[in-house]
Amino acid sequence: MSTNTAITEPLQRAAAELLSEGKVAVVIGYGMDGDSSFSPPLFAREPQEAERLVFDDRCFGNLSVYLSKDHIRRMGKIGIVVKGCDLRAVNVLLREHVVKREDVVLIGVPCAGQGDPLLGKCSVCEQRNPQGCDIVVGDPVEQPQIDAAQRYSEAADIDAKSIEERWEFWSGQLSKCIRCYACRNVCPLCYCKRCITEKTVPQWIETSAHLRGNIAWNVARAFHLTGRCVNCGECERACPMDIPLGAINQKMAQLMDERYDFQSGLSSEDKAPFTTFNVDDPETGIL
Amino acid sequence: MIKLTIDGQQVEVEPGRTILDAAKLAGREIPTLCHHPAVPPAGACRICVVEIVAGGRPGLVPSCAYPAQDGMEIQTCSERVLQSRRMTLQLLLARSPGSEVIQEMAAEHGIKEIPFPKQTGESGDDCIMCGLCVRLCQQIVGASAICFDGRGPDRKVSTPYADRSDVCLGCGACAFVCPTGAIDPAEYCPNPIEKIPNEFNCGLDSRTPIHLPFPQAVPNKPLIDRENCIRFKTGGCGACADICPAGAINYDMTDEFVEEDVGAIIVATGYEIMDPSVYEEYGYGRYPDVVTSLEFERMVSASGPSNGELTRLSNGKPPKSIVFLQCIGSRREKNGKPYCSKICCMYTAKHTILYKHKVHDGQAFVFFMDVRAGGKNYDQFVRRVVKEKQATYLRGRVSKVYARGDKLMVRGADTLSGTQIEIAAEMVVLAPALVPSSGIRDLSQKLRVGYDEHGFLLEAHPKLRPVDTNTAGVFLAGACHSPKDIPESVAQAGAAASKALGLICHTRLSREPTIGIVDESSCNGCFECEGVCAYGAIGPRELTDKKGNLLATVAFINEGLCQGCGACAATCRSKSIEVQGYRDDQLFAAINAIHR
Amino acid sequence: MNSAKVDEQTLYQAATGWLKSAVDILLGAGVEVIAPIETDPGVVELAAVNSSEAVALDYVNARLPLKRLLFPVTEVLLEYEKQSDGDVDVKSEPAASPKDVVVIGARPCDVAALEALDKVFHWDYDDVHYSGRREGTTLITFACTKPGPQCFCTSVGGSPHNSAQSDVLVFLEDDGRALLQVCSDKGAKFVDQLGDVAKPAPAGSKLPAPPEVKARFEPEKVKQWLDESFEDDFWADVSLKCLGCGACSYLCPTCHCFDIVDEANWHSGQRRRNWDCCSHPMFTKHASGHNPRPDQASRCRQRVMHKFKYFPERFGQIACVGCGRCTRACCVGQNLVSILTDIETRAKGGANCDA
Amino acid sequence: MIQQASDSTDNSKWQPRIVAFLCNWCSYAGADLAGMSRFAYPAAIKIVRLPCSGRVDPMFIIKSFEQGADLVLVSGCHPGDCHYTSGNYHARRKLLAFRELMTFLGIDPRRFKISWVSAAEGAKWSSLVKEITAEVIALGPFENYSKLRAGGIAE
Repeated sequence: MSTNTAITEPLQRAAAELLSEGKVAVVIGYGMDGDSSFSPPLFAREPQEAERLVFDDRCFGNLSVYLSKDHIRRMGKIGIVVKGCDLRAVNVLLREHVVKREDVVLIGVPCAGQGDPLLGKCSVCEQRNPQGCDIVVGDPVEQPQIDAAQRYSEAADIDAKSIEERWEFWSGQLSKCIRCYACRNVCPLCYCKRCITEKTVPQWIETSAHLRGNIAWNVARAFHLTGRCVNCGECERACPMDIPLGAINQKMAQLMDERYDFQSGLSSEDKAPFTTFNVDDPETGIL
Repeated sequence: MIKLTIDGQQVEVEPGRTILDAAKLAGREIPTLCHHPAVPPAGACRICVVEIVAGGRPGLVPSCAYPAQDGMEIQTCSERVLQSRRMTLQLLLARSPGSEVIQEMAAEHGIKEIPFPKQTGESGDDCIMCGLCVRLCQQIVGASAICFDGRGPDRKVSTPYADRSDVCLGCGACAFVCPTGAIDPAEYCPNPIEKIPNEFNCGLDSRTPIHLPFPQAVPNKPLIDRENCIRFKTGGCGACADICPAGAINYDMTDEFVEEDVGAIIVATGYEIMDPSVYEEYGYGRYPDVVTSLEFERMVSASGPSNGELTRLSNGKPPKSIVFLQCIGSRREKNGKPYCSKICCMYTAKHTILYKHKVHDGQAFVFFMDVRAGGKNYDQFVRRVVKEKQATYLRGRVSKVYARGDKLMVRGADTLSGTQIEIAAEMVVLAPALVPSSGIRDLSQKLRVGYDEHGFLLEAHPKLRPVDTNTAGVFLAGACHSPKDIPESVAQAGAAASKALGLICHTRLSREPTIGIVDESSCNGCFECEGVCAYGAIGPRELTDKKGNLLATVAFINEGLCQGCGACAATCRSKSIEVQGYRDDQLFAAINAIHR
Repeated sequence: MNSAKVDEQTLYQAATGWLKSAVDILLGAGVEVIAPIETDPGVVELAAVNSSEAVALDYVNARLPLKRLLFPVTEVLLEYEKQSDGDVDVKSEPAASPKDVVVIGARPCDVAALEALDKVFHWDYDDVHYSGRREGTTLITFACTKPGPQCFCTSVGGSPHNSAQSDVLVFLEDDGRALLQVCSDKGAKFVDQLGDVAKPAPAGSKLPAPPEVKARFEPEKVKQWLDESFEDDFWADVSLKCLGCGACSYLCPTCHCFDIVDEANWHSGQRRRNWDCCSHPMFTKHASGHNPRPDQASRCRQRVMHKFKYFPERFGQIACVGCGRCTRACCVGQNLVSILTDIETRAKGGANCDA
Repeated sequence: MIQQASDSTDNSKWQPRIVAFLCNWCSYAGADLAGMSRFAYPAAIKIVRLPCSGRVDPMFIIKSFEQGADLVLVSGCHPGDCHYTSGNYHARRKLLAFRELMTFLGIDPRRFKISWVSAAEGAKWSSLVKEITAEVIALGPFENYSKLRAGGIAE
């Protein structure tokens, strides 16, 4: 663990300035927590609280999840610390009218990657330097060229299996699911006022934690994120049962990339692949 | 206005008009050769001379070029005038002894012999050197492709250096105006002169760029074919606008999109016939005397290309024997259309009668599969044709049509007598299958009306709703729906009109209730539904509390625009949109019920 | 719960290899054996075993608590089916299988948590599903040797050597031998079954000293403050980062809330009981749409209040055994211990929380 | 459910069940035409009528499998012919993605078919149903799901 002072200090200054000038009501960032193995979210509401903001290589969380939370929005205008990858989620939220651009101040932090060793998603990160933020603190970091084939390596491991092996693998993994919905609740894009599992008439998804219900839930979750998921990996990080949810999301992202040349969250203007079409879209496999 | 007297008759003309114009108004005919109303006059041929007897400088003047003046007194047939014309005609006859126009005109003027030697061979041709074509090409067409060349006896109309002209458009206007038919633009034009085929007559004759689309067209007004009109090609000409007394021609008019808000649409796009040349065995396209029934229809029509005279296209003689072949492409599973084209049996029976009207001593044969004469008095009509020996009906199909000498040998089977038959015919008429108009698929996709594999539009129900389509407000009439004859088309058109009136005569629109509704309590307001709505039926709606504070912006479905497809419902992740009649709980129950 | 007070008569000594023998004997007797096994890399779960080979000994705690064996994530309460005559045939699921189960290797905190569950499930109504399983289960607990950094059992009245609810508490020794402390009749029966493998420990045998788990707060002080602080702003501050993901509750060995659902099709169905969680907004949402706990603050408060105020008031004990799973599982670093120490500070007149 | 579960395990009694979601304007009308034209096809197929293939939510398909479908078919208008202009284009993207998701999760993609059948294609409908019925008979009961039918957590 190492605090990145080149970012932390200007970050603290910028946050204190925003708060003292009244430009935002709260700055959502990362703070130090002695007990925790990572830097958890921190809400600075007074200029002096900005001193507790940090940026280091343990800032795993995607803070954009808070943008849709009522108790945070009620505070007023939000300043939020975003890494390049988090910004992709913010873009989706902007596109889906969850948050208005004028209601949020984006404080971008260049990020050379999180975790030691580097998280898988960070080693193939193509957004190390956030674009389009209101403020960027610290100097840009080097952006390595990423081969498109590297983007979806987690999915590739499972793709290599036969259909029976995959069933074996996933029925084992999904059997573990205890239906706590942590994956949903930490997902910045699962902001539904009423989740499909909570709709009881009709109850499309059985809420019991048996494989049948677990498949239905995980299929719905994956499908609702198709073309939207920015592969921040929070669902997998939150899963108390260590189910490799990221691989499913990655597979669907790969599909959207390959079929429709679409990567979610690169801009807030793009149309999501399921809200548009091309007359000559691929149609292999239709009778 | 200018007042003058012509042959004792008072006329009034506008200033600038010629004596010839005034004479026309007075109903006096003056012969002309070098005159054309669209071309500025030259007074070159001097056939149109008249005598000014008072009100001007007395003497002979060319009426086509001489302006009418107030108080003039004109004689068009005085002895002096006639003497002058006779002399002119004698000279013209000497120059162009072969010209029928000149011969006729000379005969009208009582000229039998001429005192001058008649020119023959190269030095004498039909050209009377009036220069009308040259003036036209320069001043009207604007091409200046032709001019006078040489002097004295060598003078002639030609191109510079007598080469093929680079600037000749091949428009043919020179030939059109030439009084003696002496000029052939093919001699000057660098490109082959293409005639514009007359579409209505199946290309059996040609038409001008400005033309009536077909007799009894509605509106019955000429139109200009931009592709071929000199005005549009070069900016020259404009003769039609000069001539049109009503000033109705406006070259600035362009095609335009006309948008109308309508409450109903009736599709009546009709049919076309399929091209029978795909069946090589019948020789269509290879032998000129193998024609389609539509071509035959035009050939025997009084308003057709041959003014109703039925002649063979190969040699211009009337066909003494004719064979009609039925079901060309119809009722043919392979390489054809499996359906019956329905109208051919009846029109062929009619054609045999028309043929006998044209060629009394001709012999007609009909090869048929079945005679399908279902309709009021139809069967009686066909039986009459057979009984009255208008035609010999042979049940069977033709395997081959081939040429032998100037005849077409039609080889076929007569399945009733069980014999092979070969008929030496002078004309063969094919009855090709009816197909929907080209472009029907584009139209149906625009109107969201289904079509079958052949392109015929689909009715909402084959028995119960044969005039409606599945798209509310769109109705079908005629052969766009299936092959139909006139009474059937008229009946369906009447029904479609009634259906349309029934729809639009109400002040309120009633419609299916199966449309989308939004659950505002759970809508996230992401508006992905808006993105998939093909009708623009979804928009934002602001929810406020009693004090007017904005609580949320949610989706709102306009029930007048929504068609109930449910794309929004499938896109809504929070399941906040339901399609009434296809609600989630209903579909859930349907899925459950399947597995009971 | 002090290991020094153990009656020496109940102490047995087991030789190296005792675990294998025990598993073999139990399996041979047709008993289902549950033991810690490594299911995913670095992850230990209590699960049925066929031999002692897979049993993991070096672990802090199982990912899911022991409660799931007695109170499963989902269980069928009854089944129903429409008959051809239109009547509905209802079948209650038989009370948990009569098969005997021996759980070897749960941690003392997980086992102690059953005390809270026993009280809930036998309170005003005897839950046959739970108690049937509970009766048939023998708990052979492994005393903790290496508590994790998030463990705080000593703050809530527990200890790494807590024998509460255990039938036998096992002290593993490095050389493969073990001391077995029999705590109940079931425990005695288990030791009997082992035969020669376990012999009474020589007189004067000493139990090892428990590893240190530092006490972090005093629950009584916490309750004092809770009694007066239902409306305190503290709850809003402390819950700011909580996403209500529920991982803490689902992994908690004492959390016992459930939801009952019917899963049915056209002709038949099941009524099931599934784990639920007070962190979820839906937990308290009424059919009318009204939610008495409308925000995360009130839900966070409920979780703390229930464990440290309501449950003690009703049952005389804290509904927390200090296993630390909630803190380990939280993806936003919400730390129950720091919340409780904050509360204690406030109780003592201090201020400011760590939001 | 108890009865059903035992049915599904008894292969001798097994009859394939195909659930078909058809759009109202093309495929449903095509199936109707097949009936009117007296084209016979296997009765294993059970039809749920929808306004448009664009109305199909993947949950319909999952629920059908849960309820015992051995094969699910979604059929709509040919591209370009949608009564609602673009519903089938949206369906095409979603349903093909859904099939990829199934494939990735190891849920046999051969159990989910997509087709375009127009209102004029009664004969195509008939032959399509024959074809997929033969295929599902060859595949046998959908074991992945029939095993899950009784429910219960995997320990």
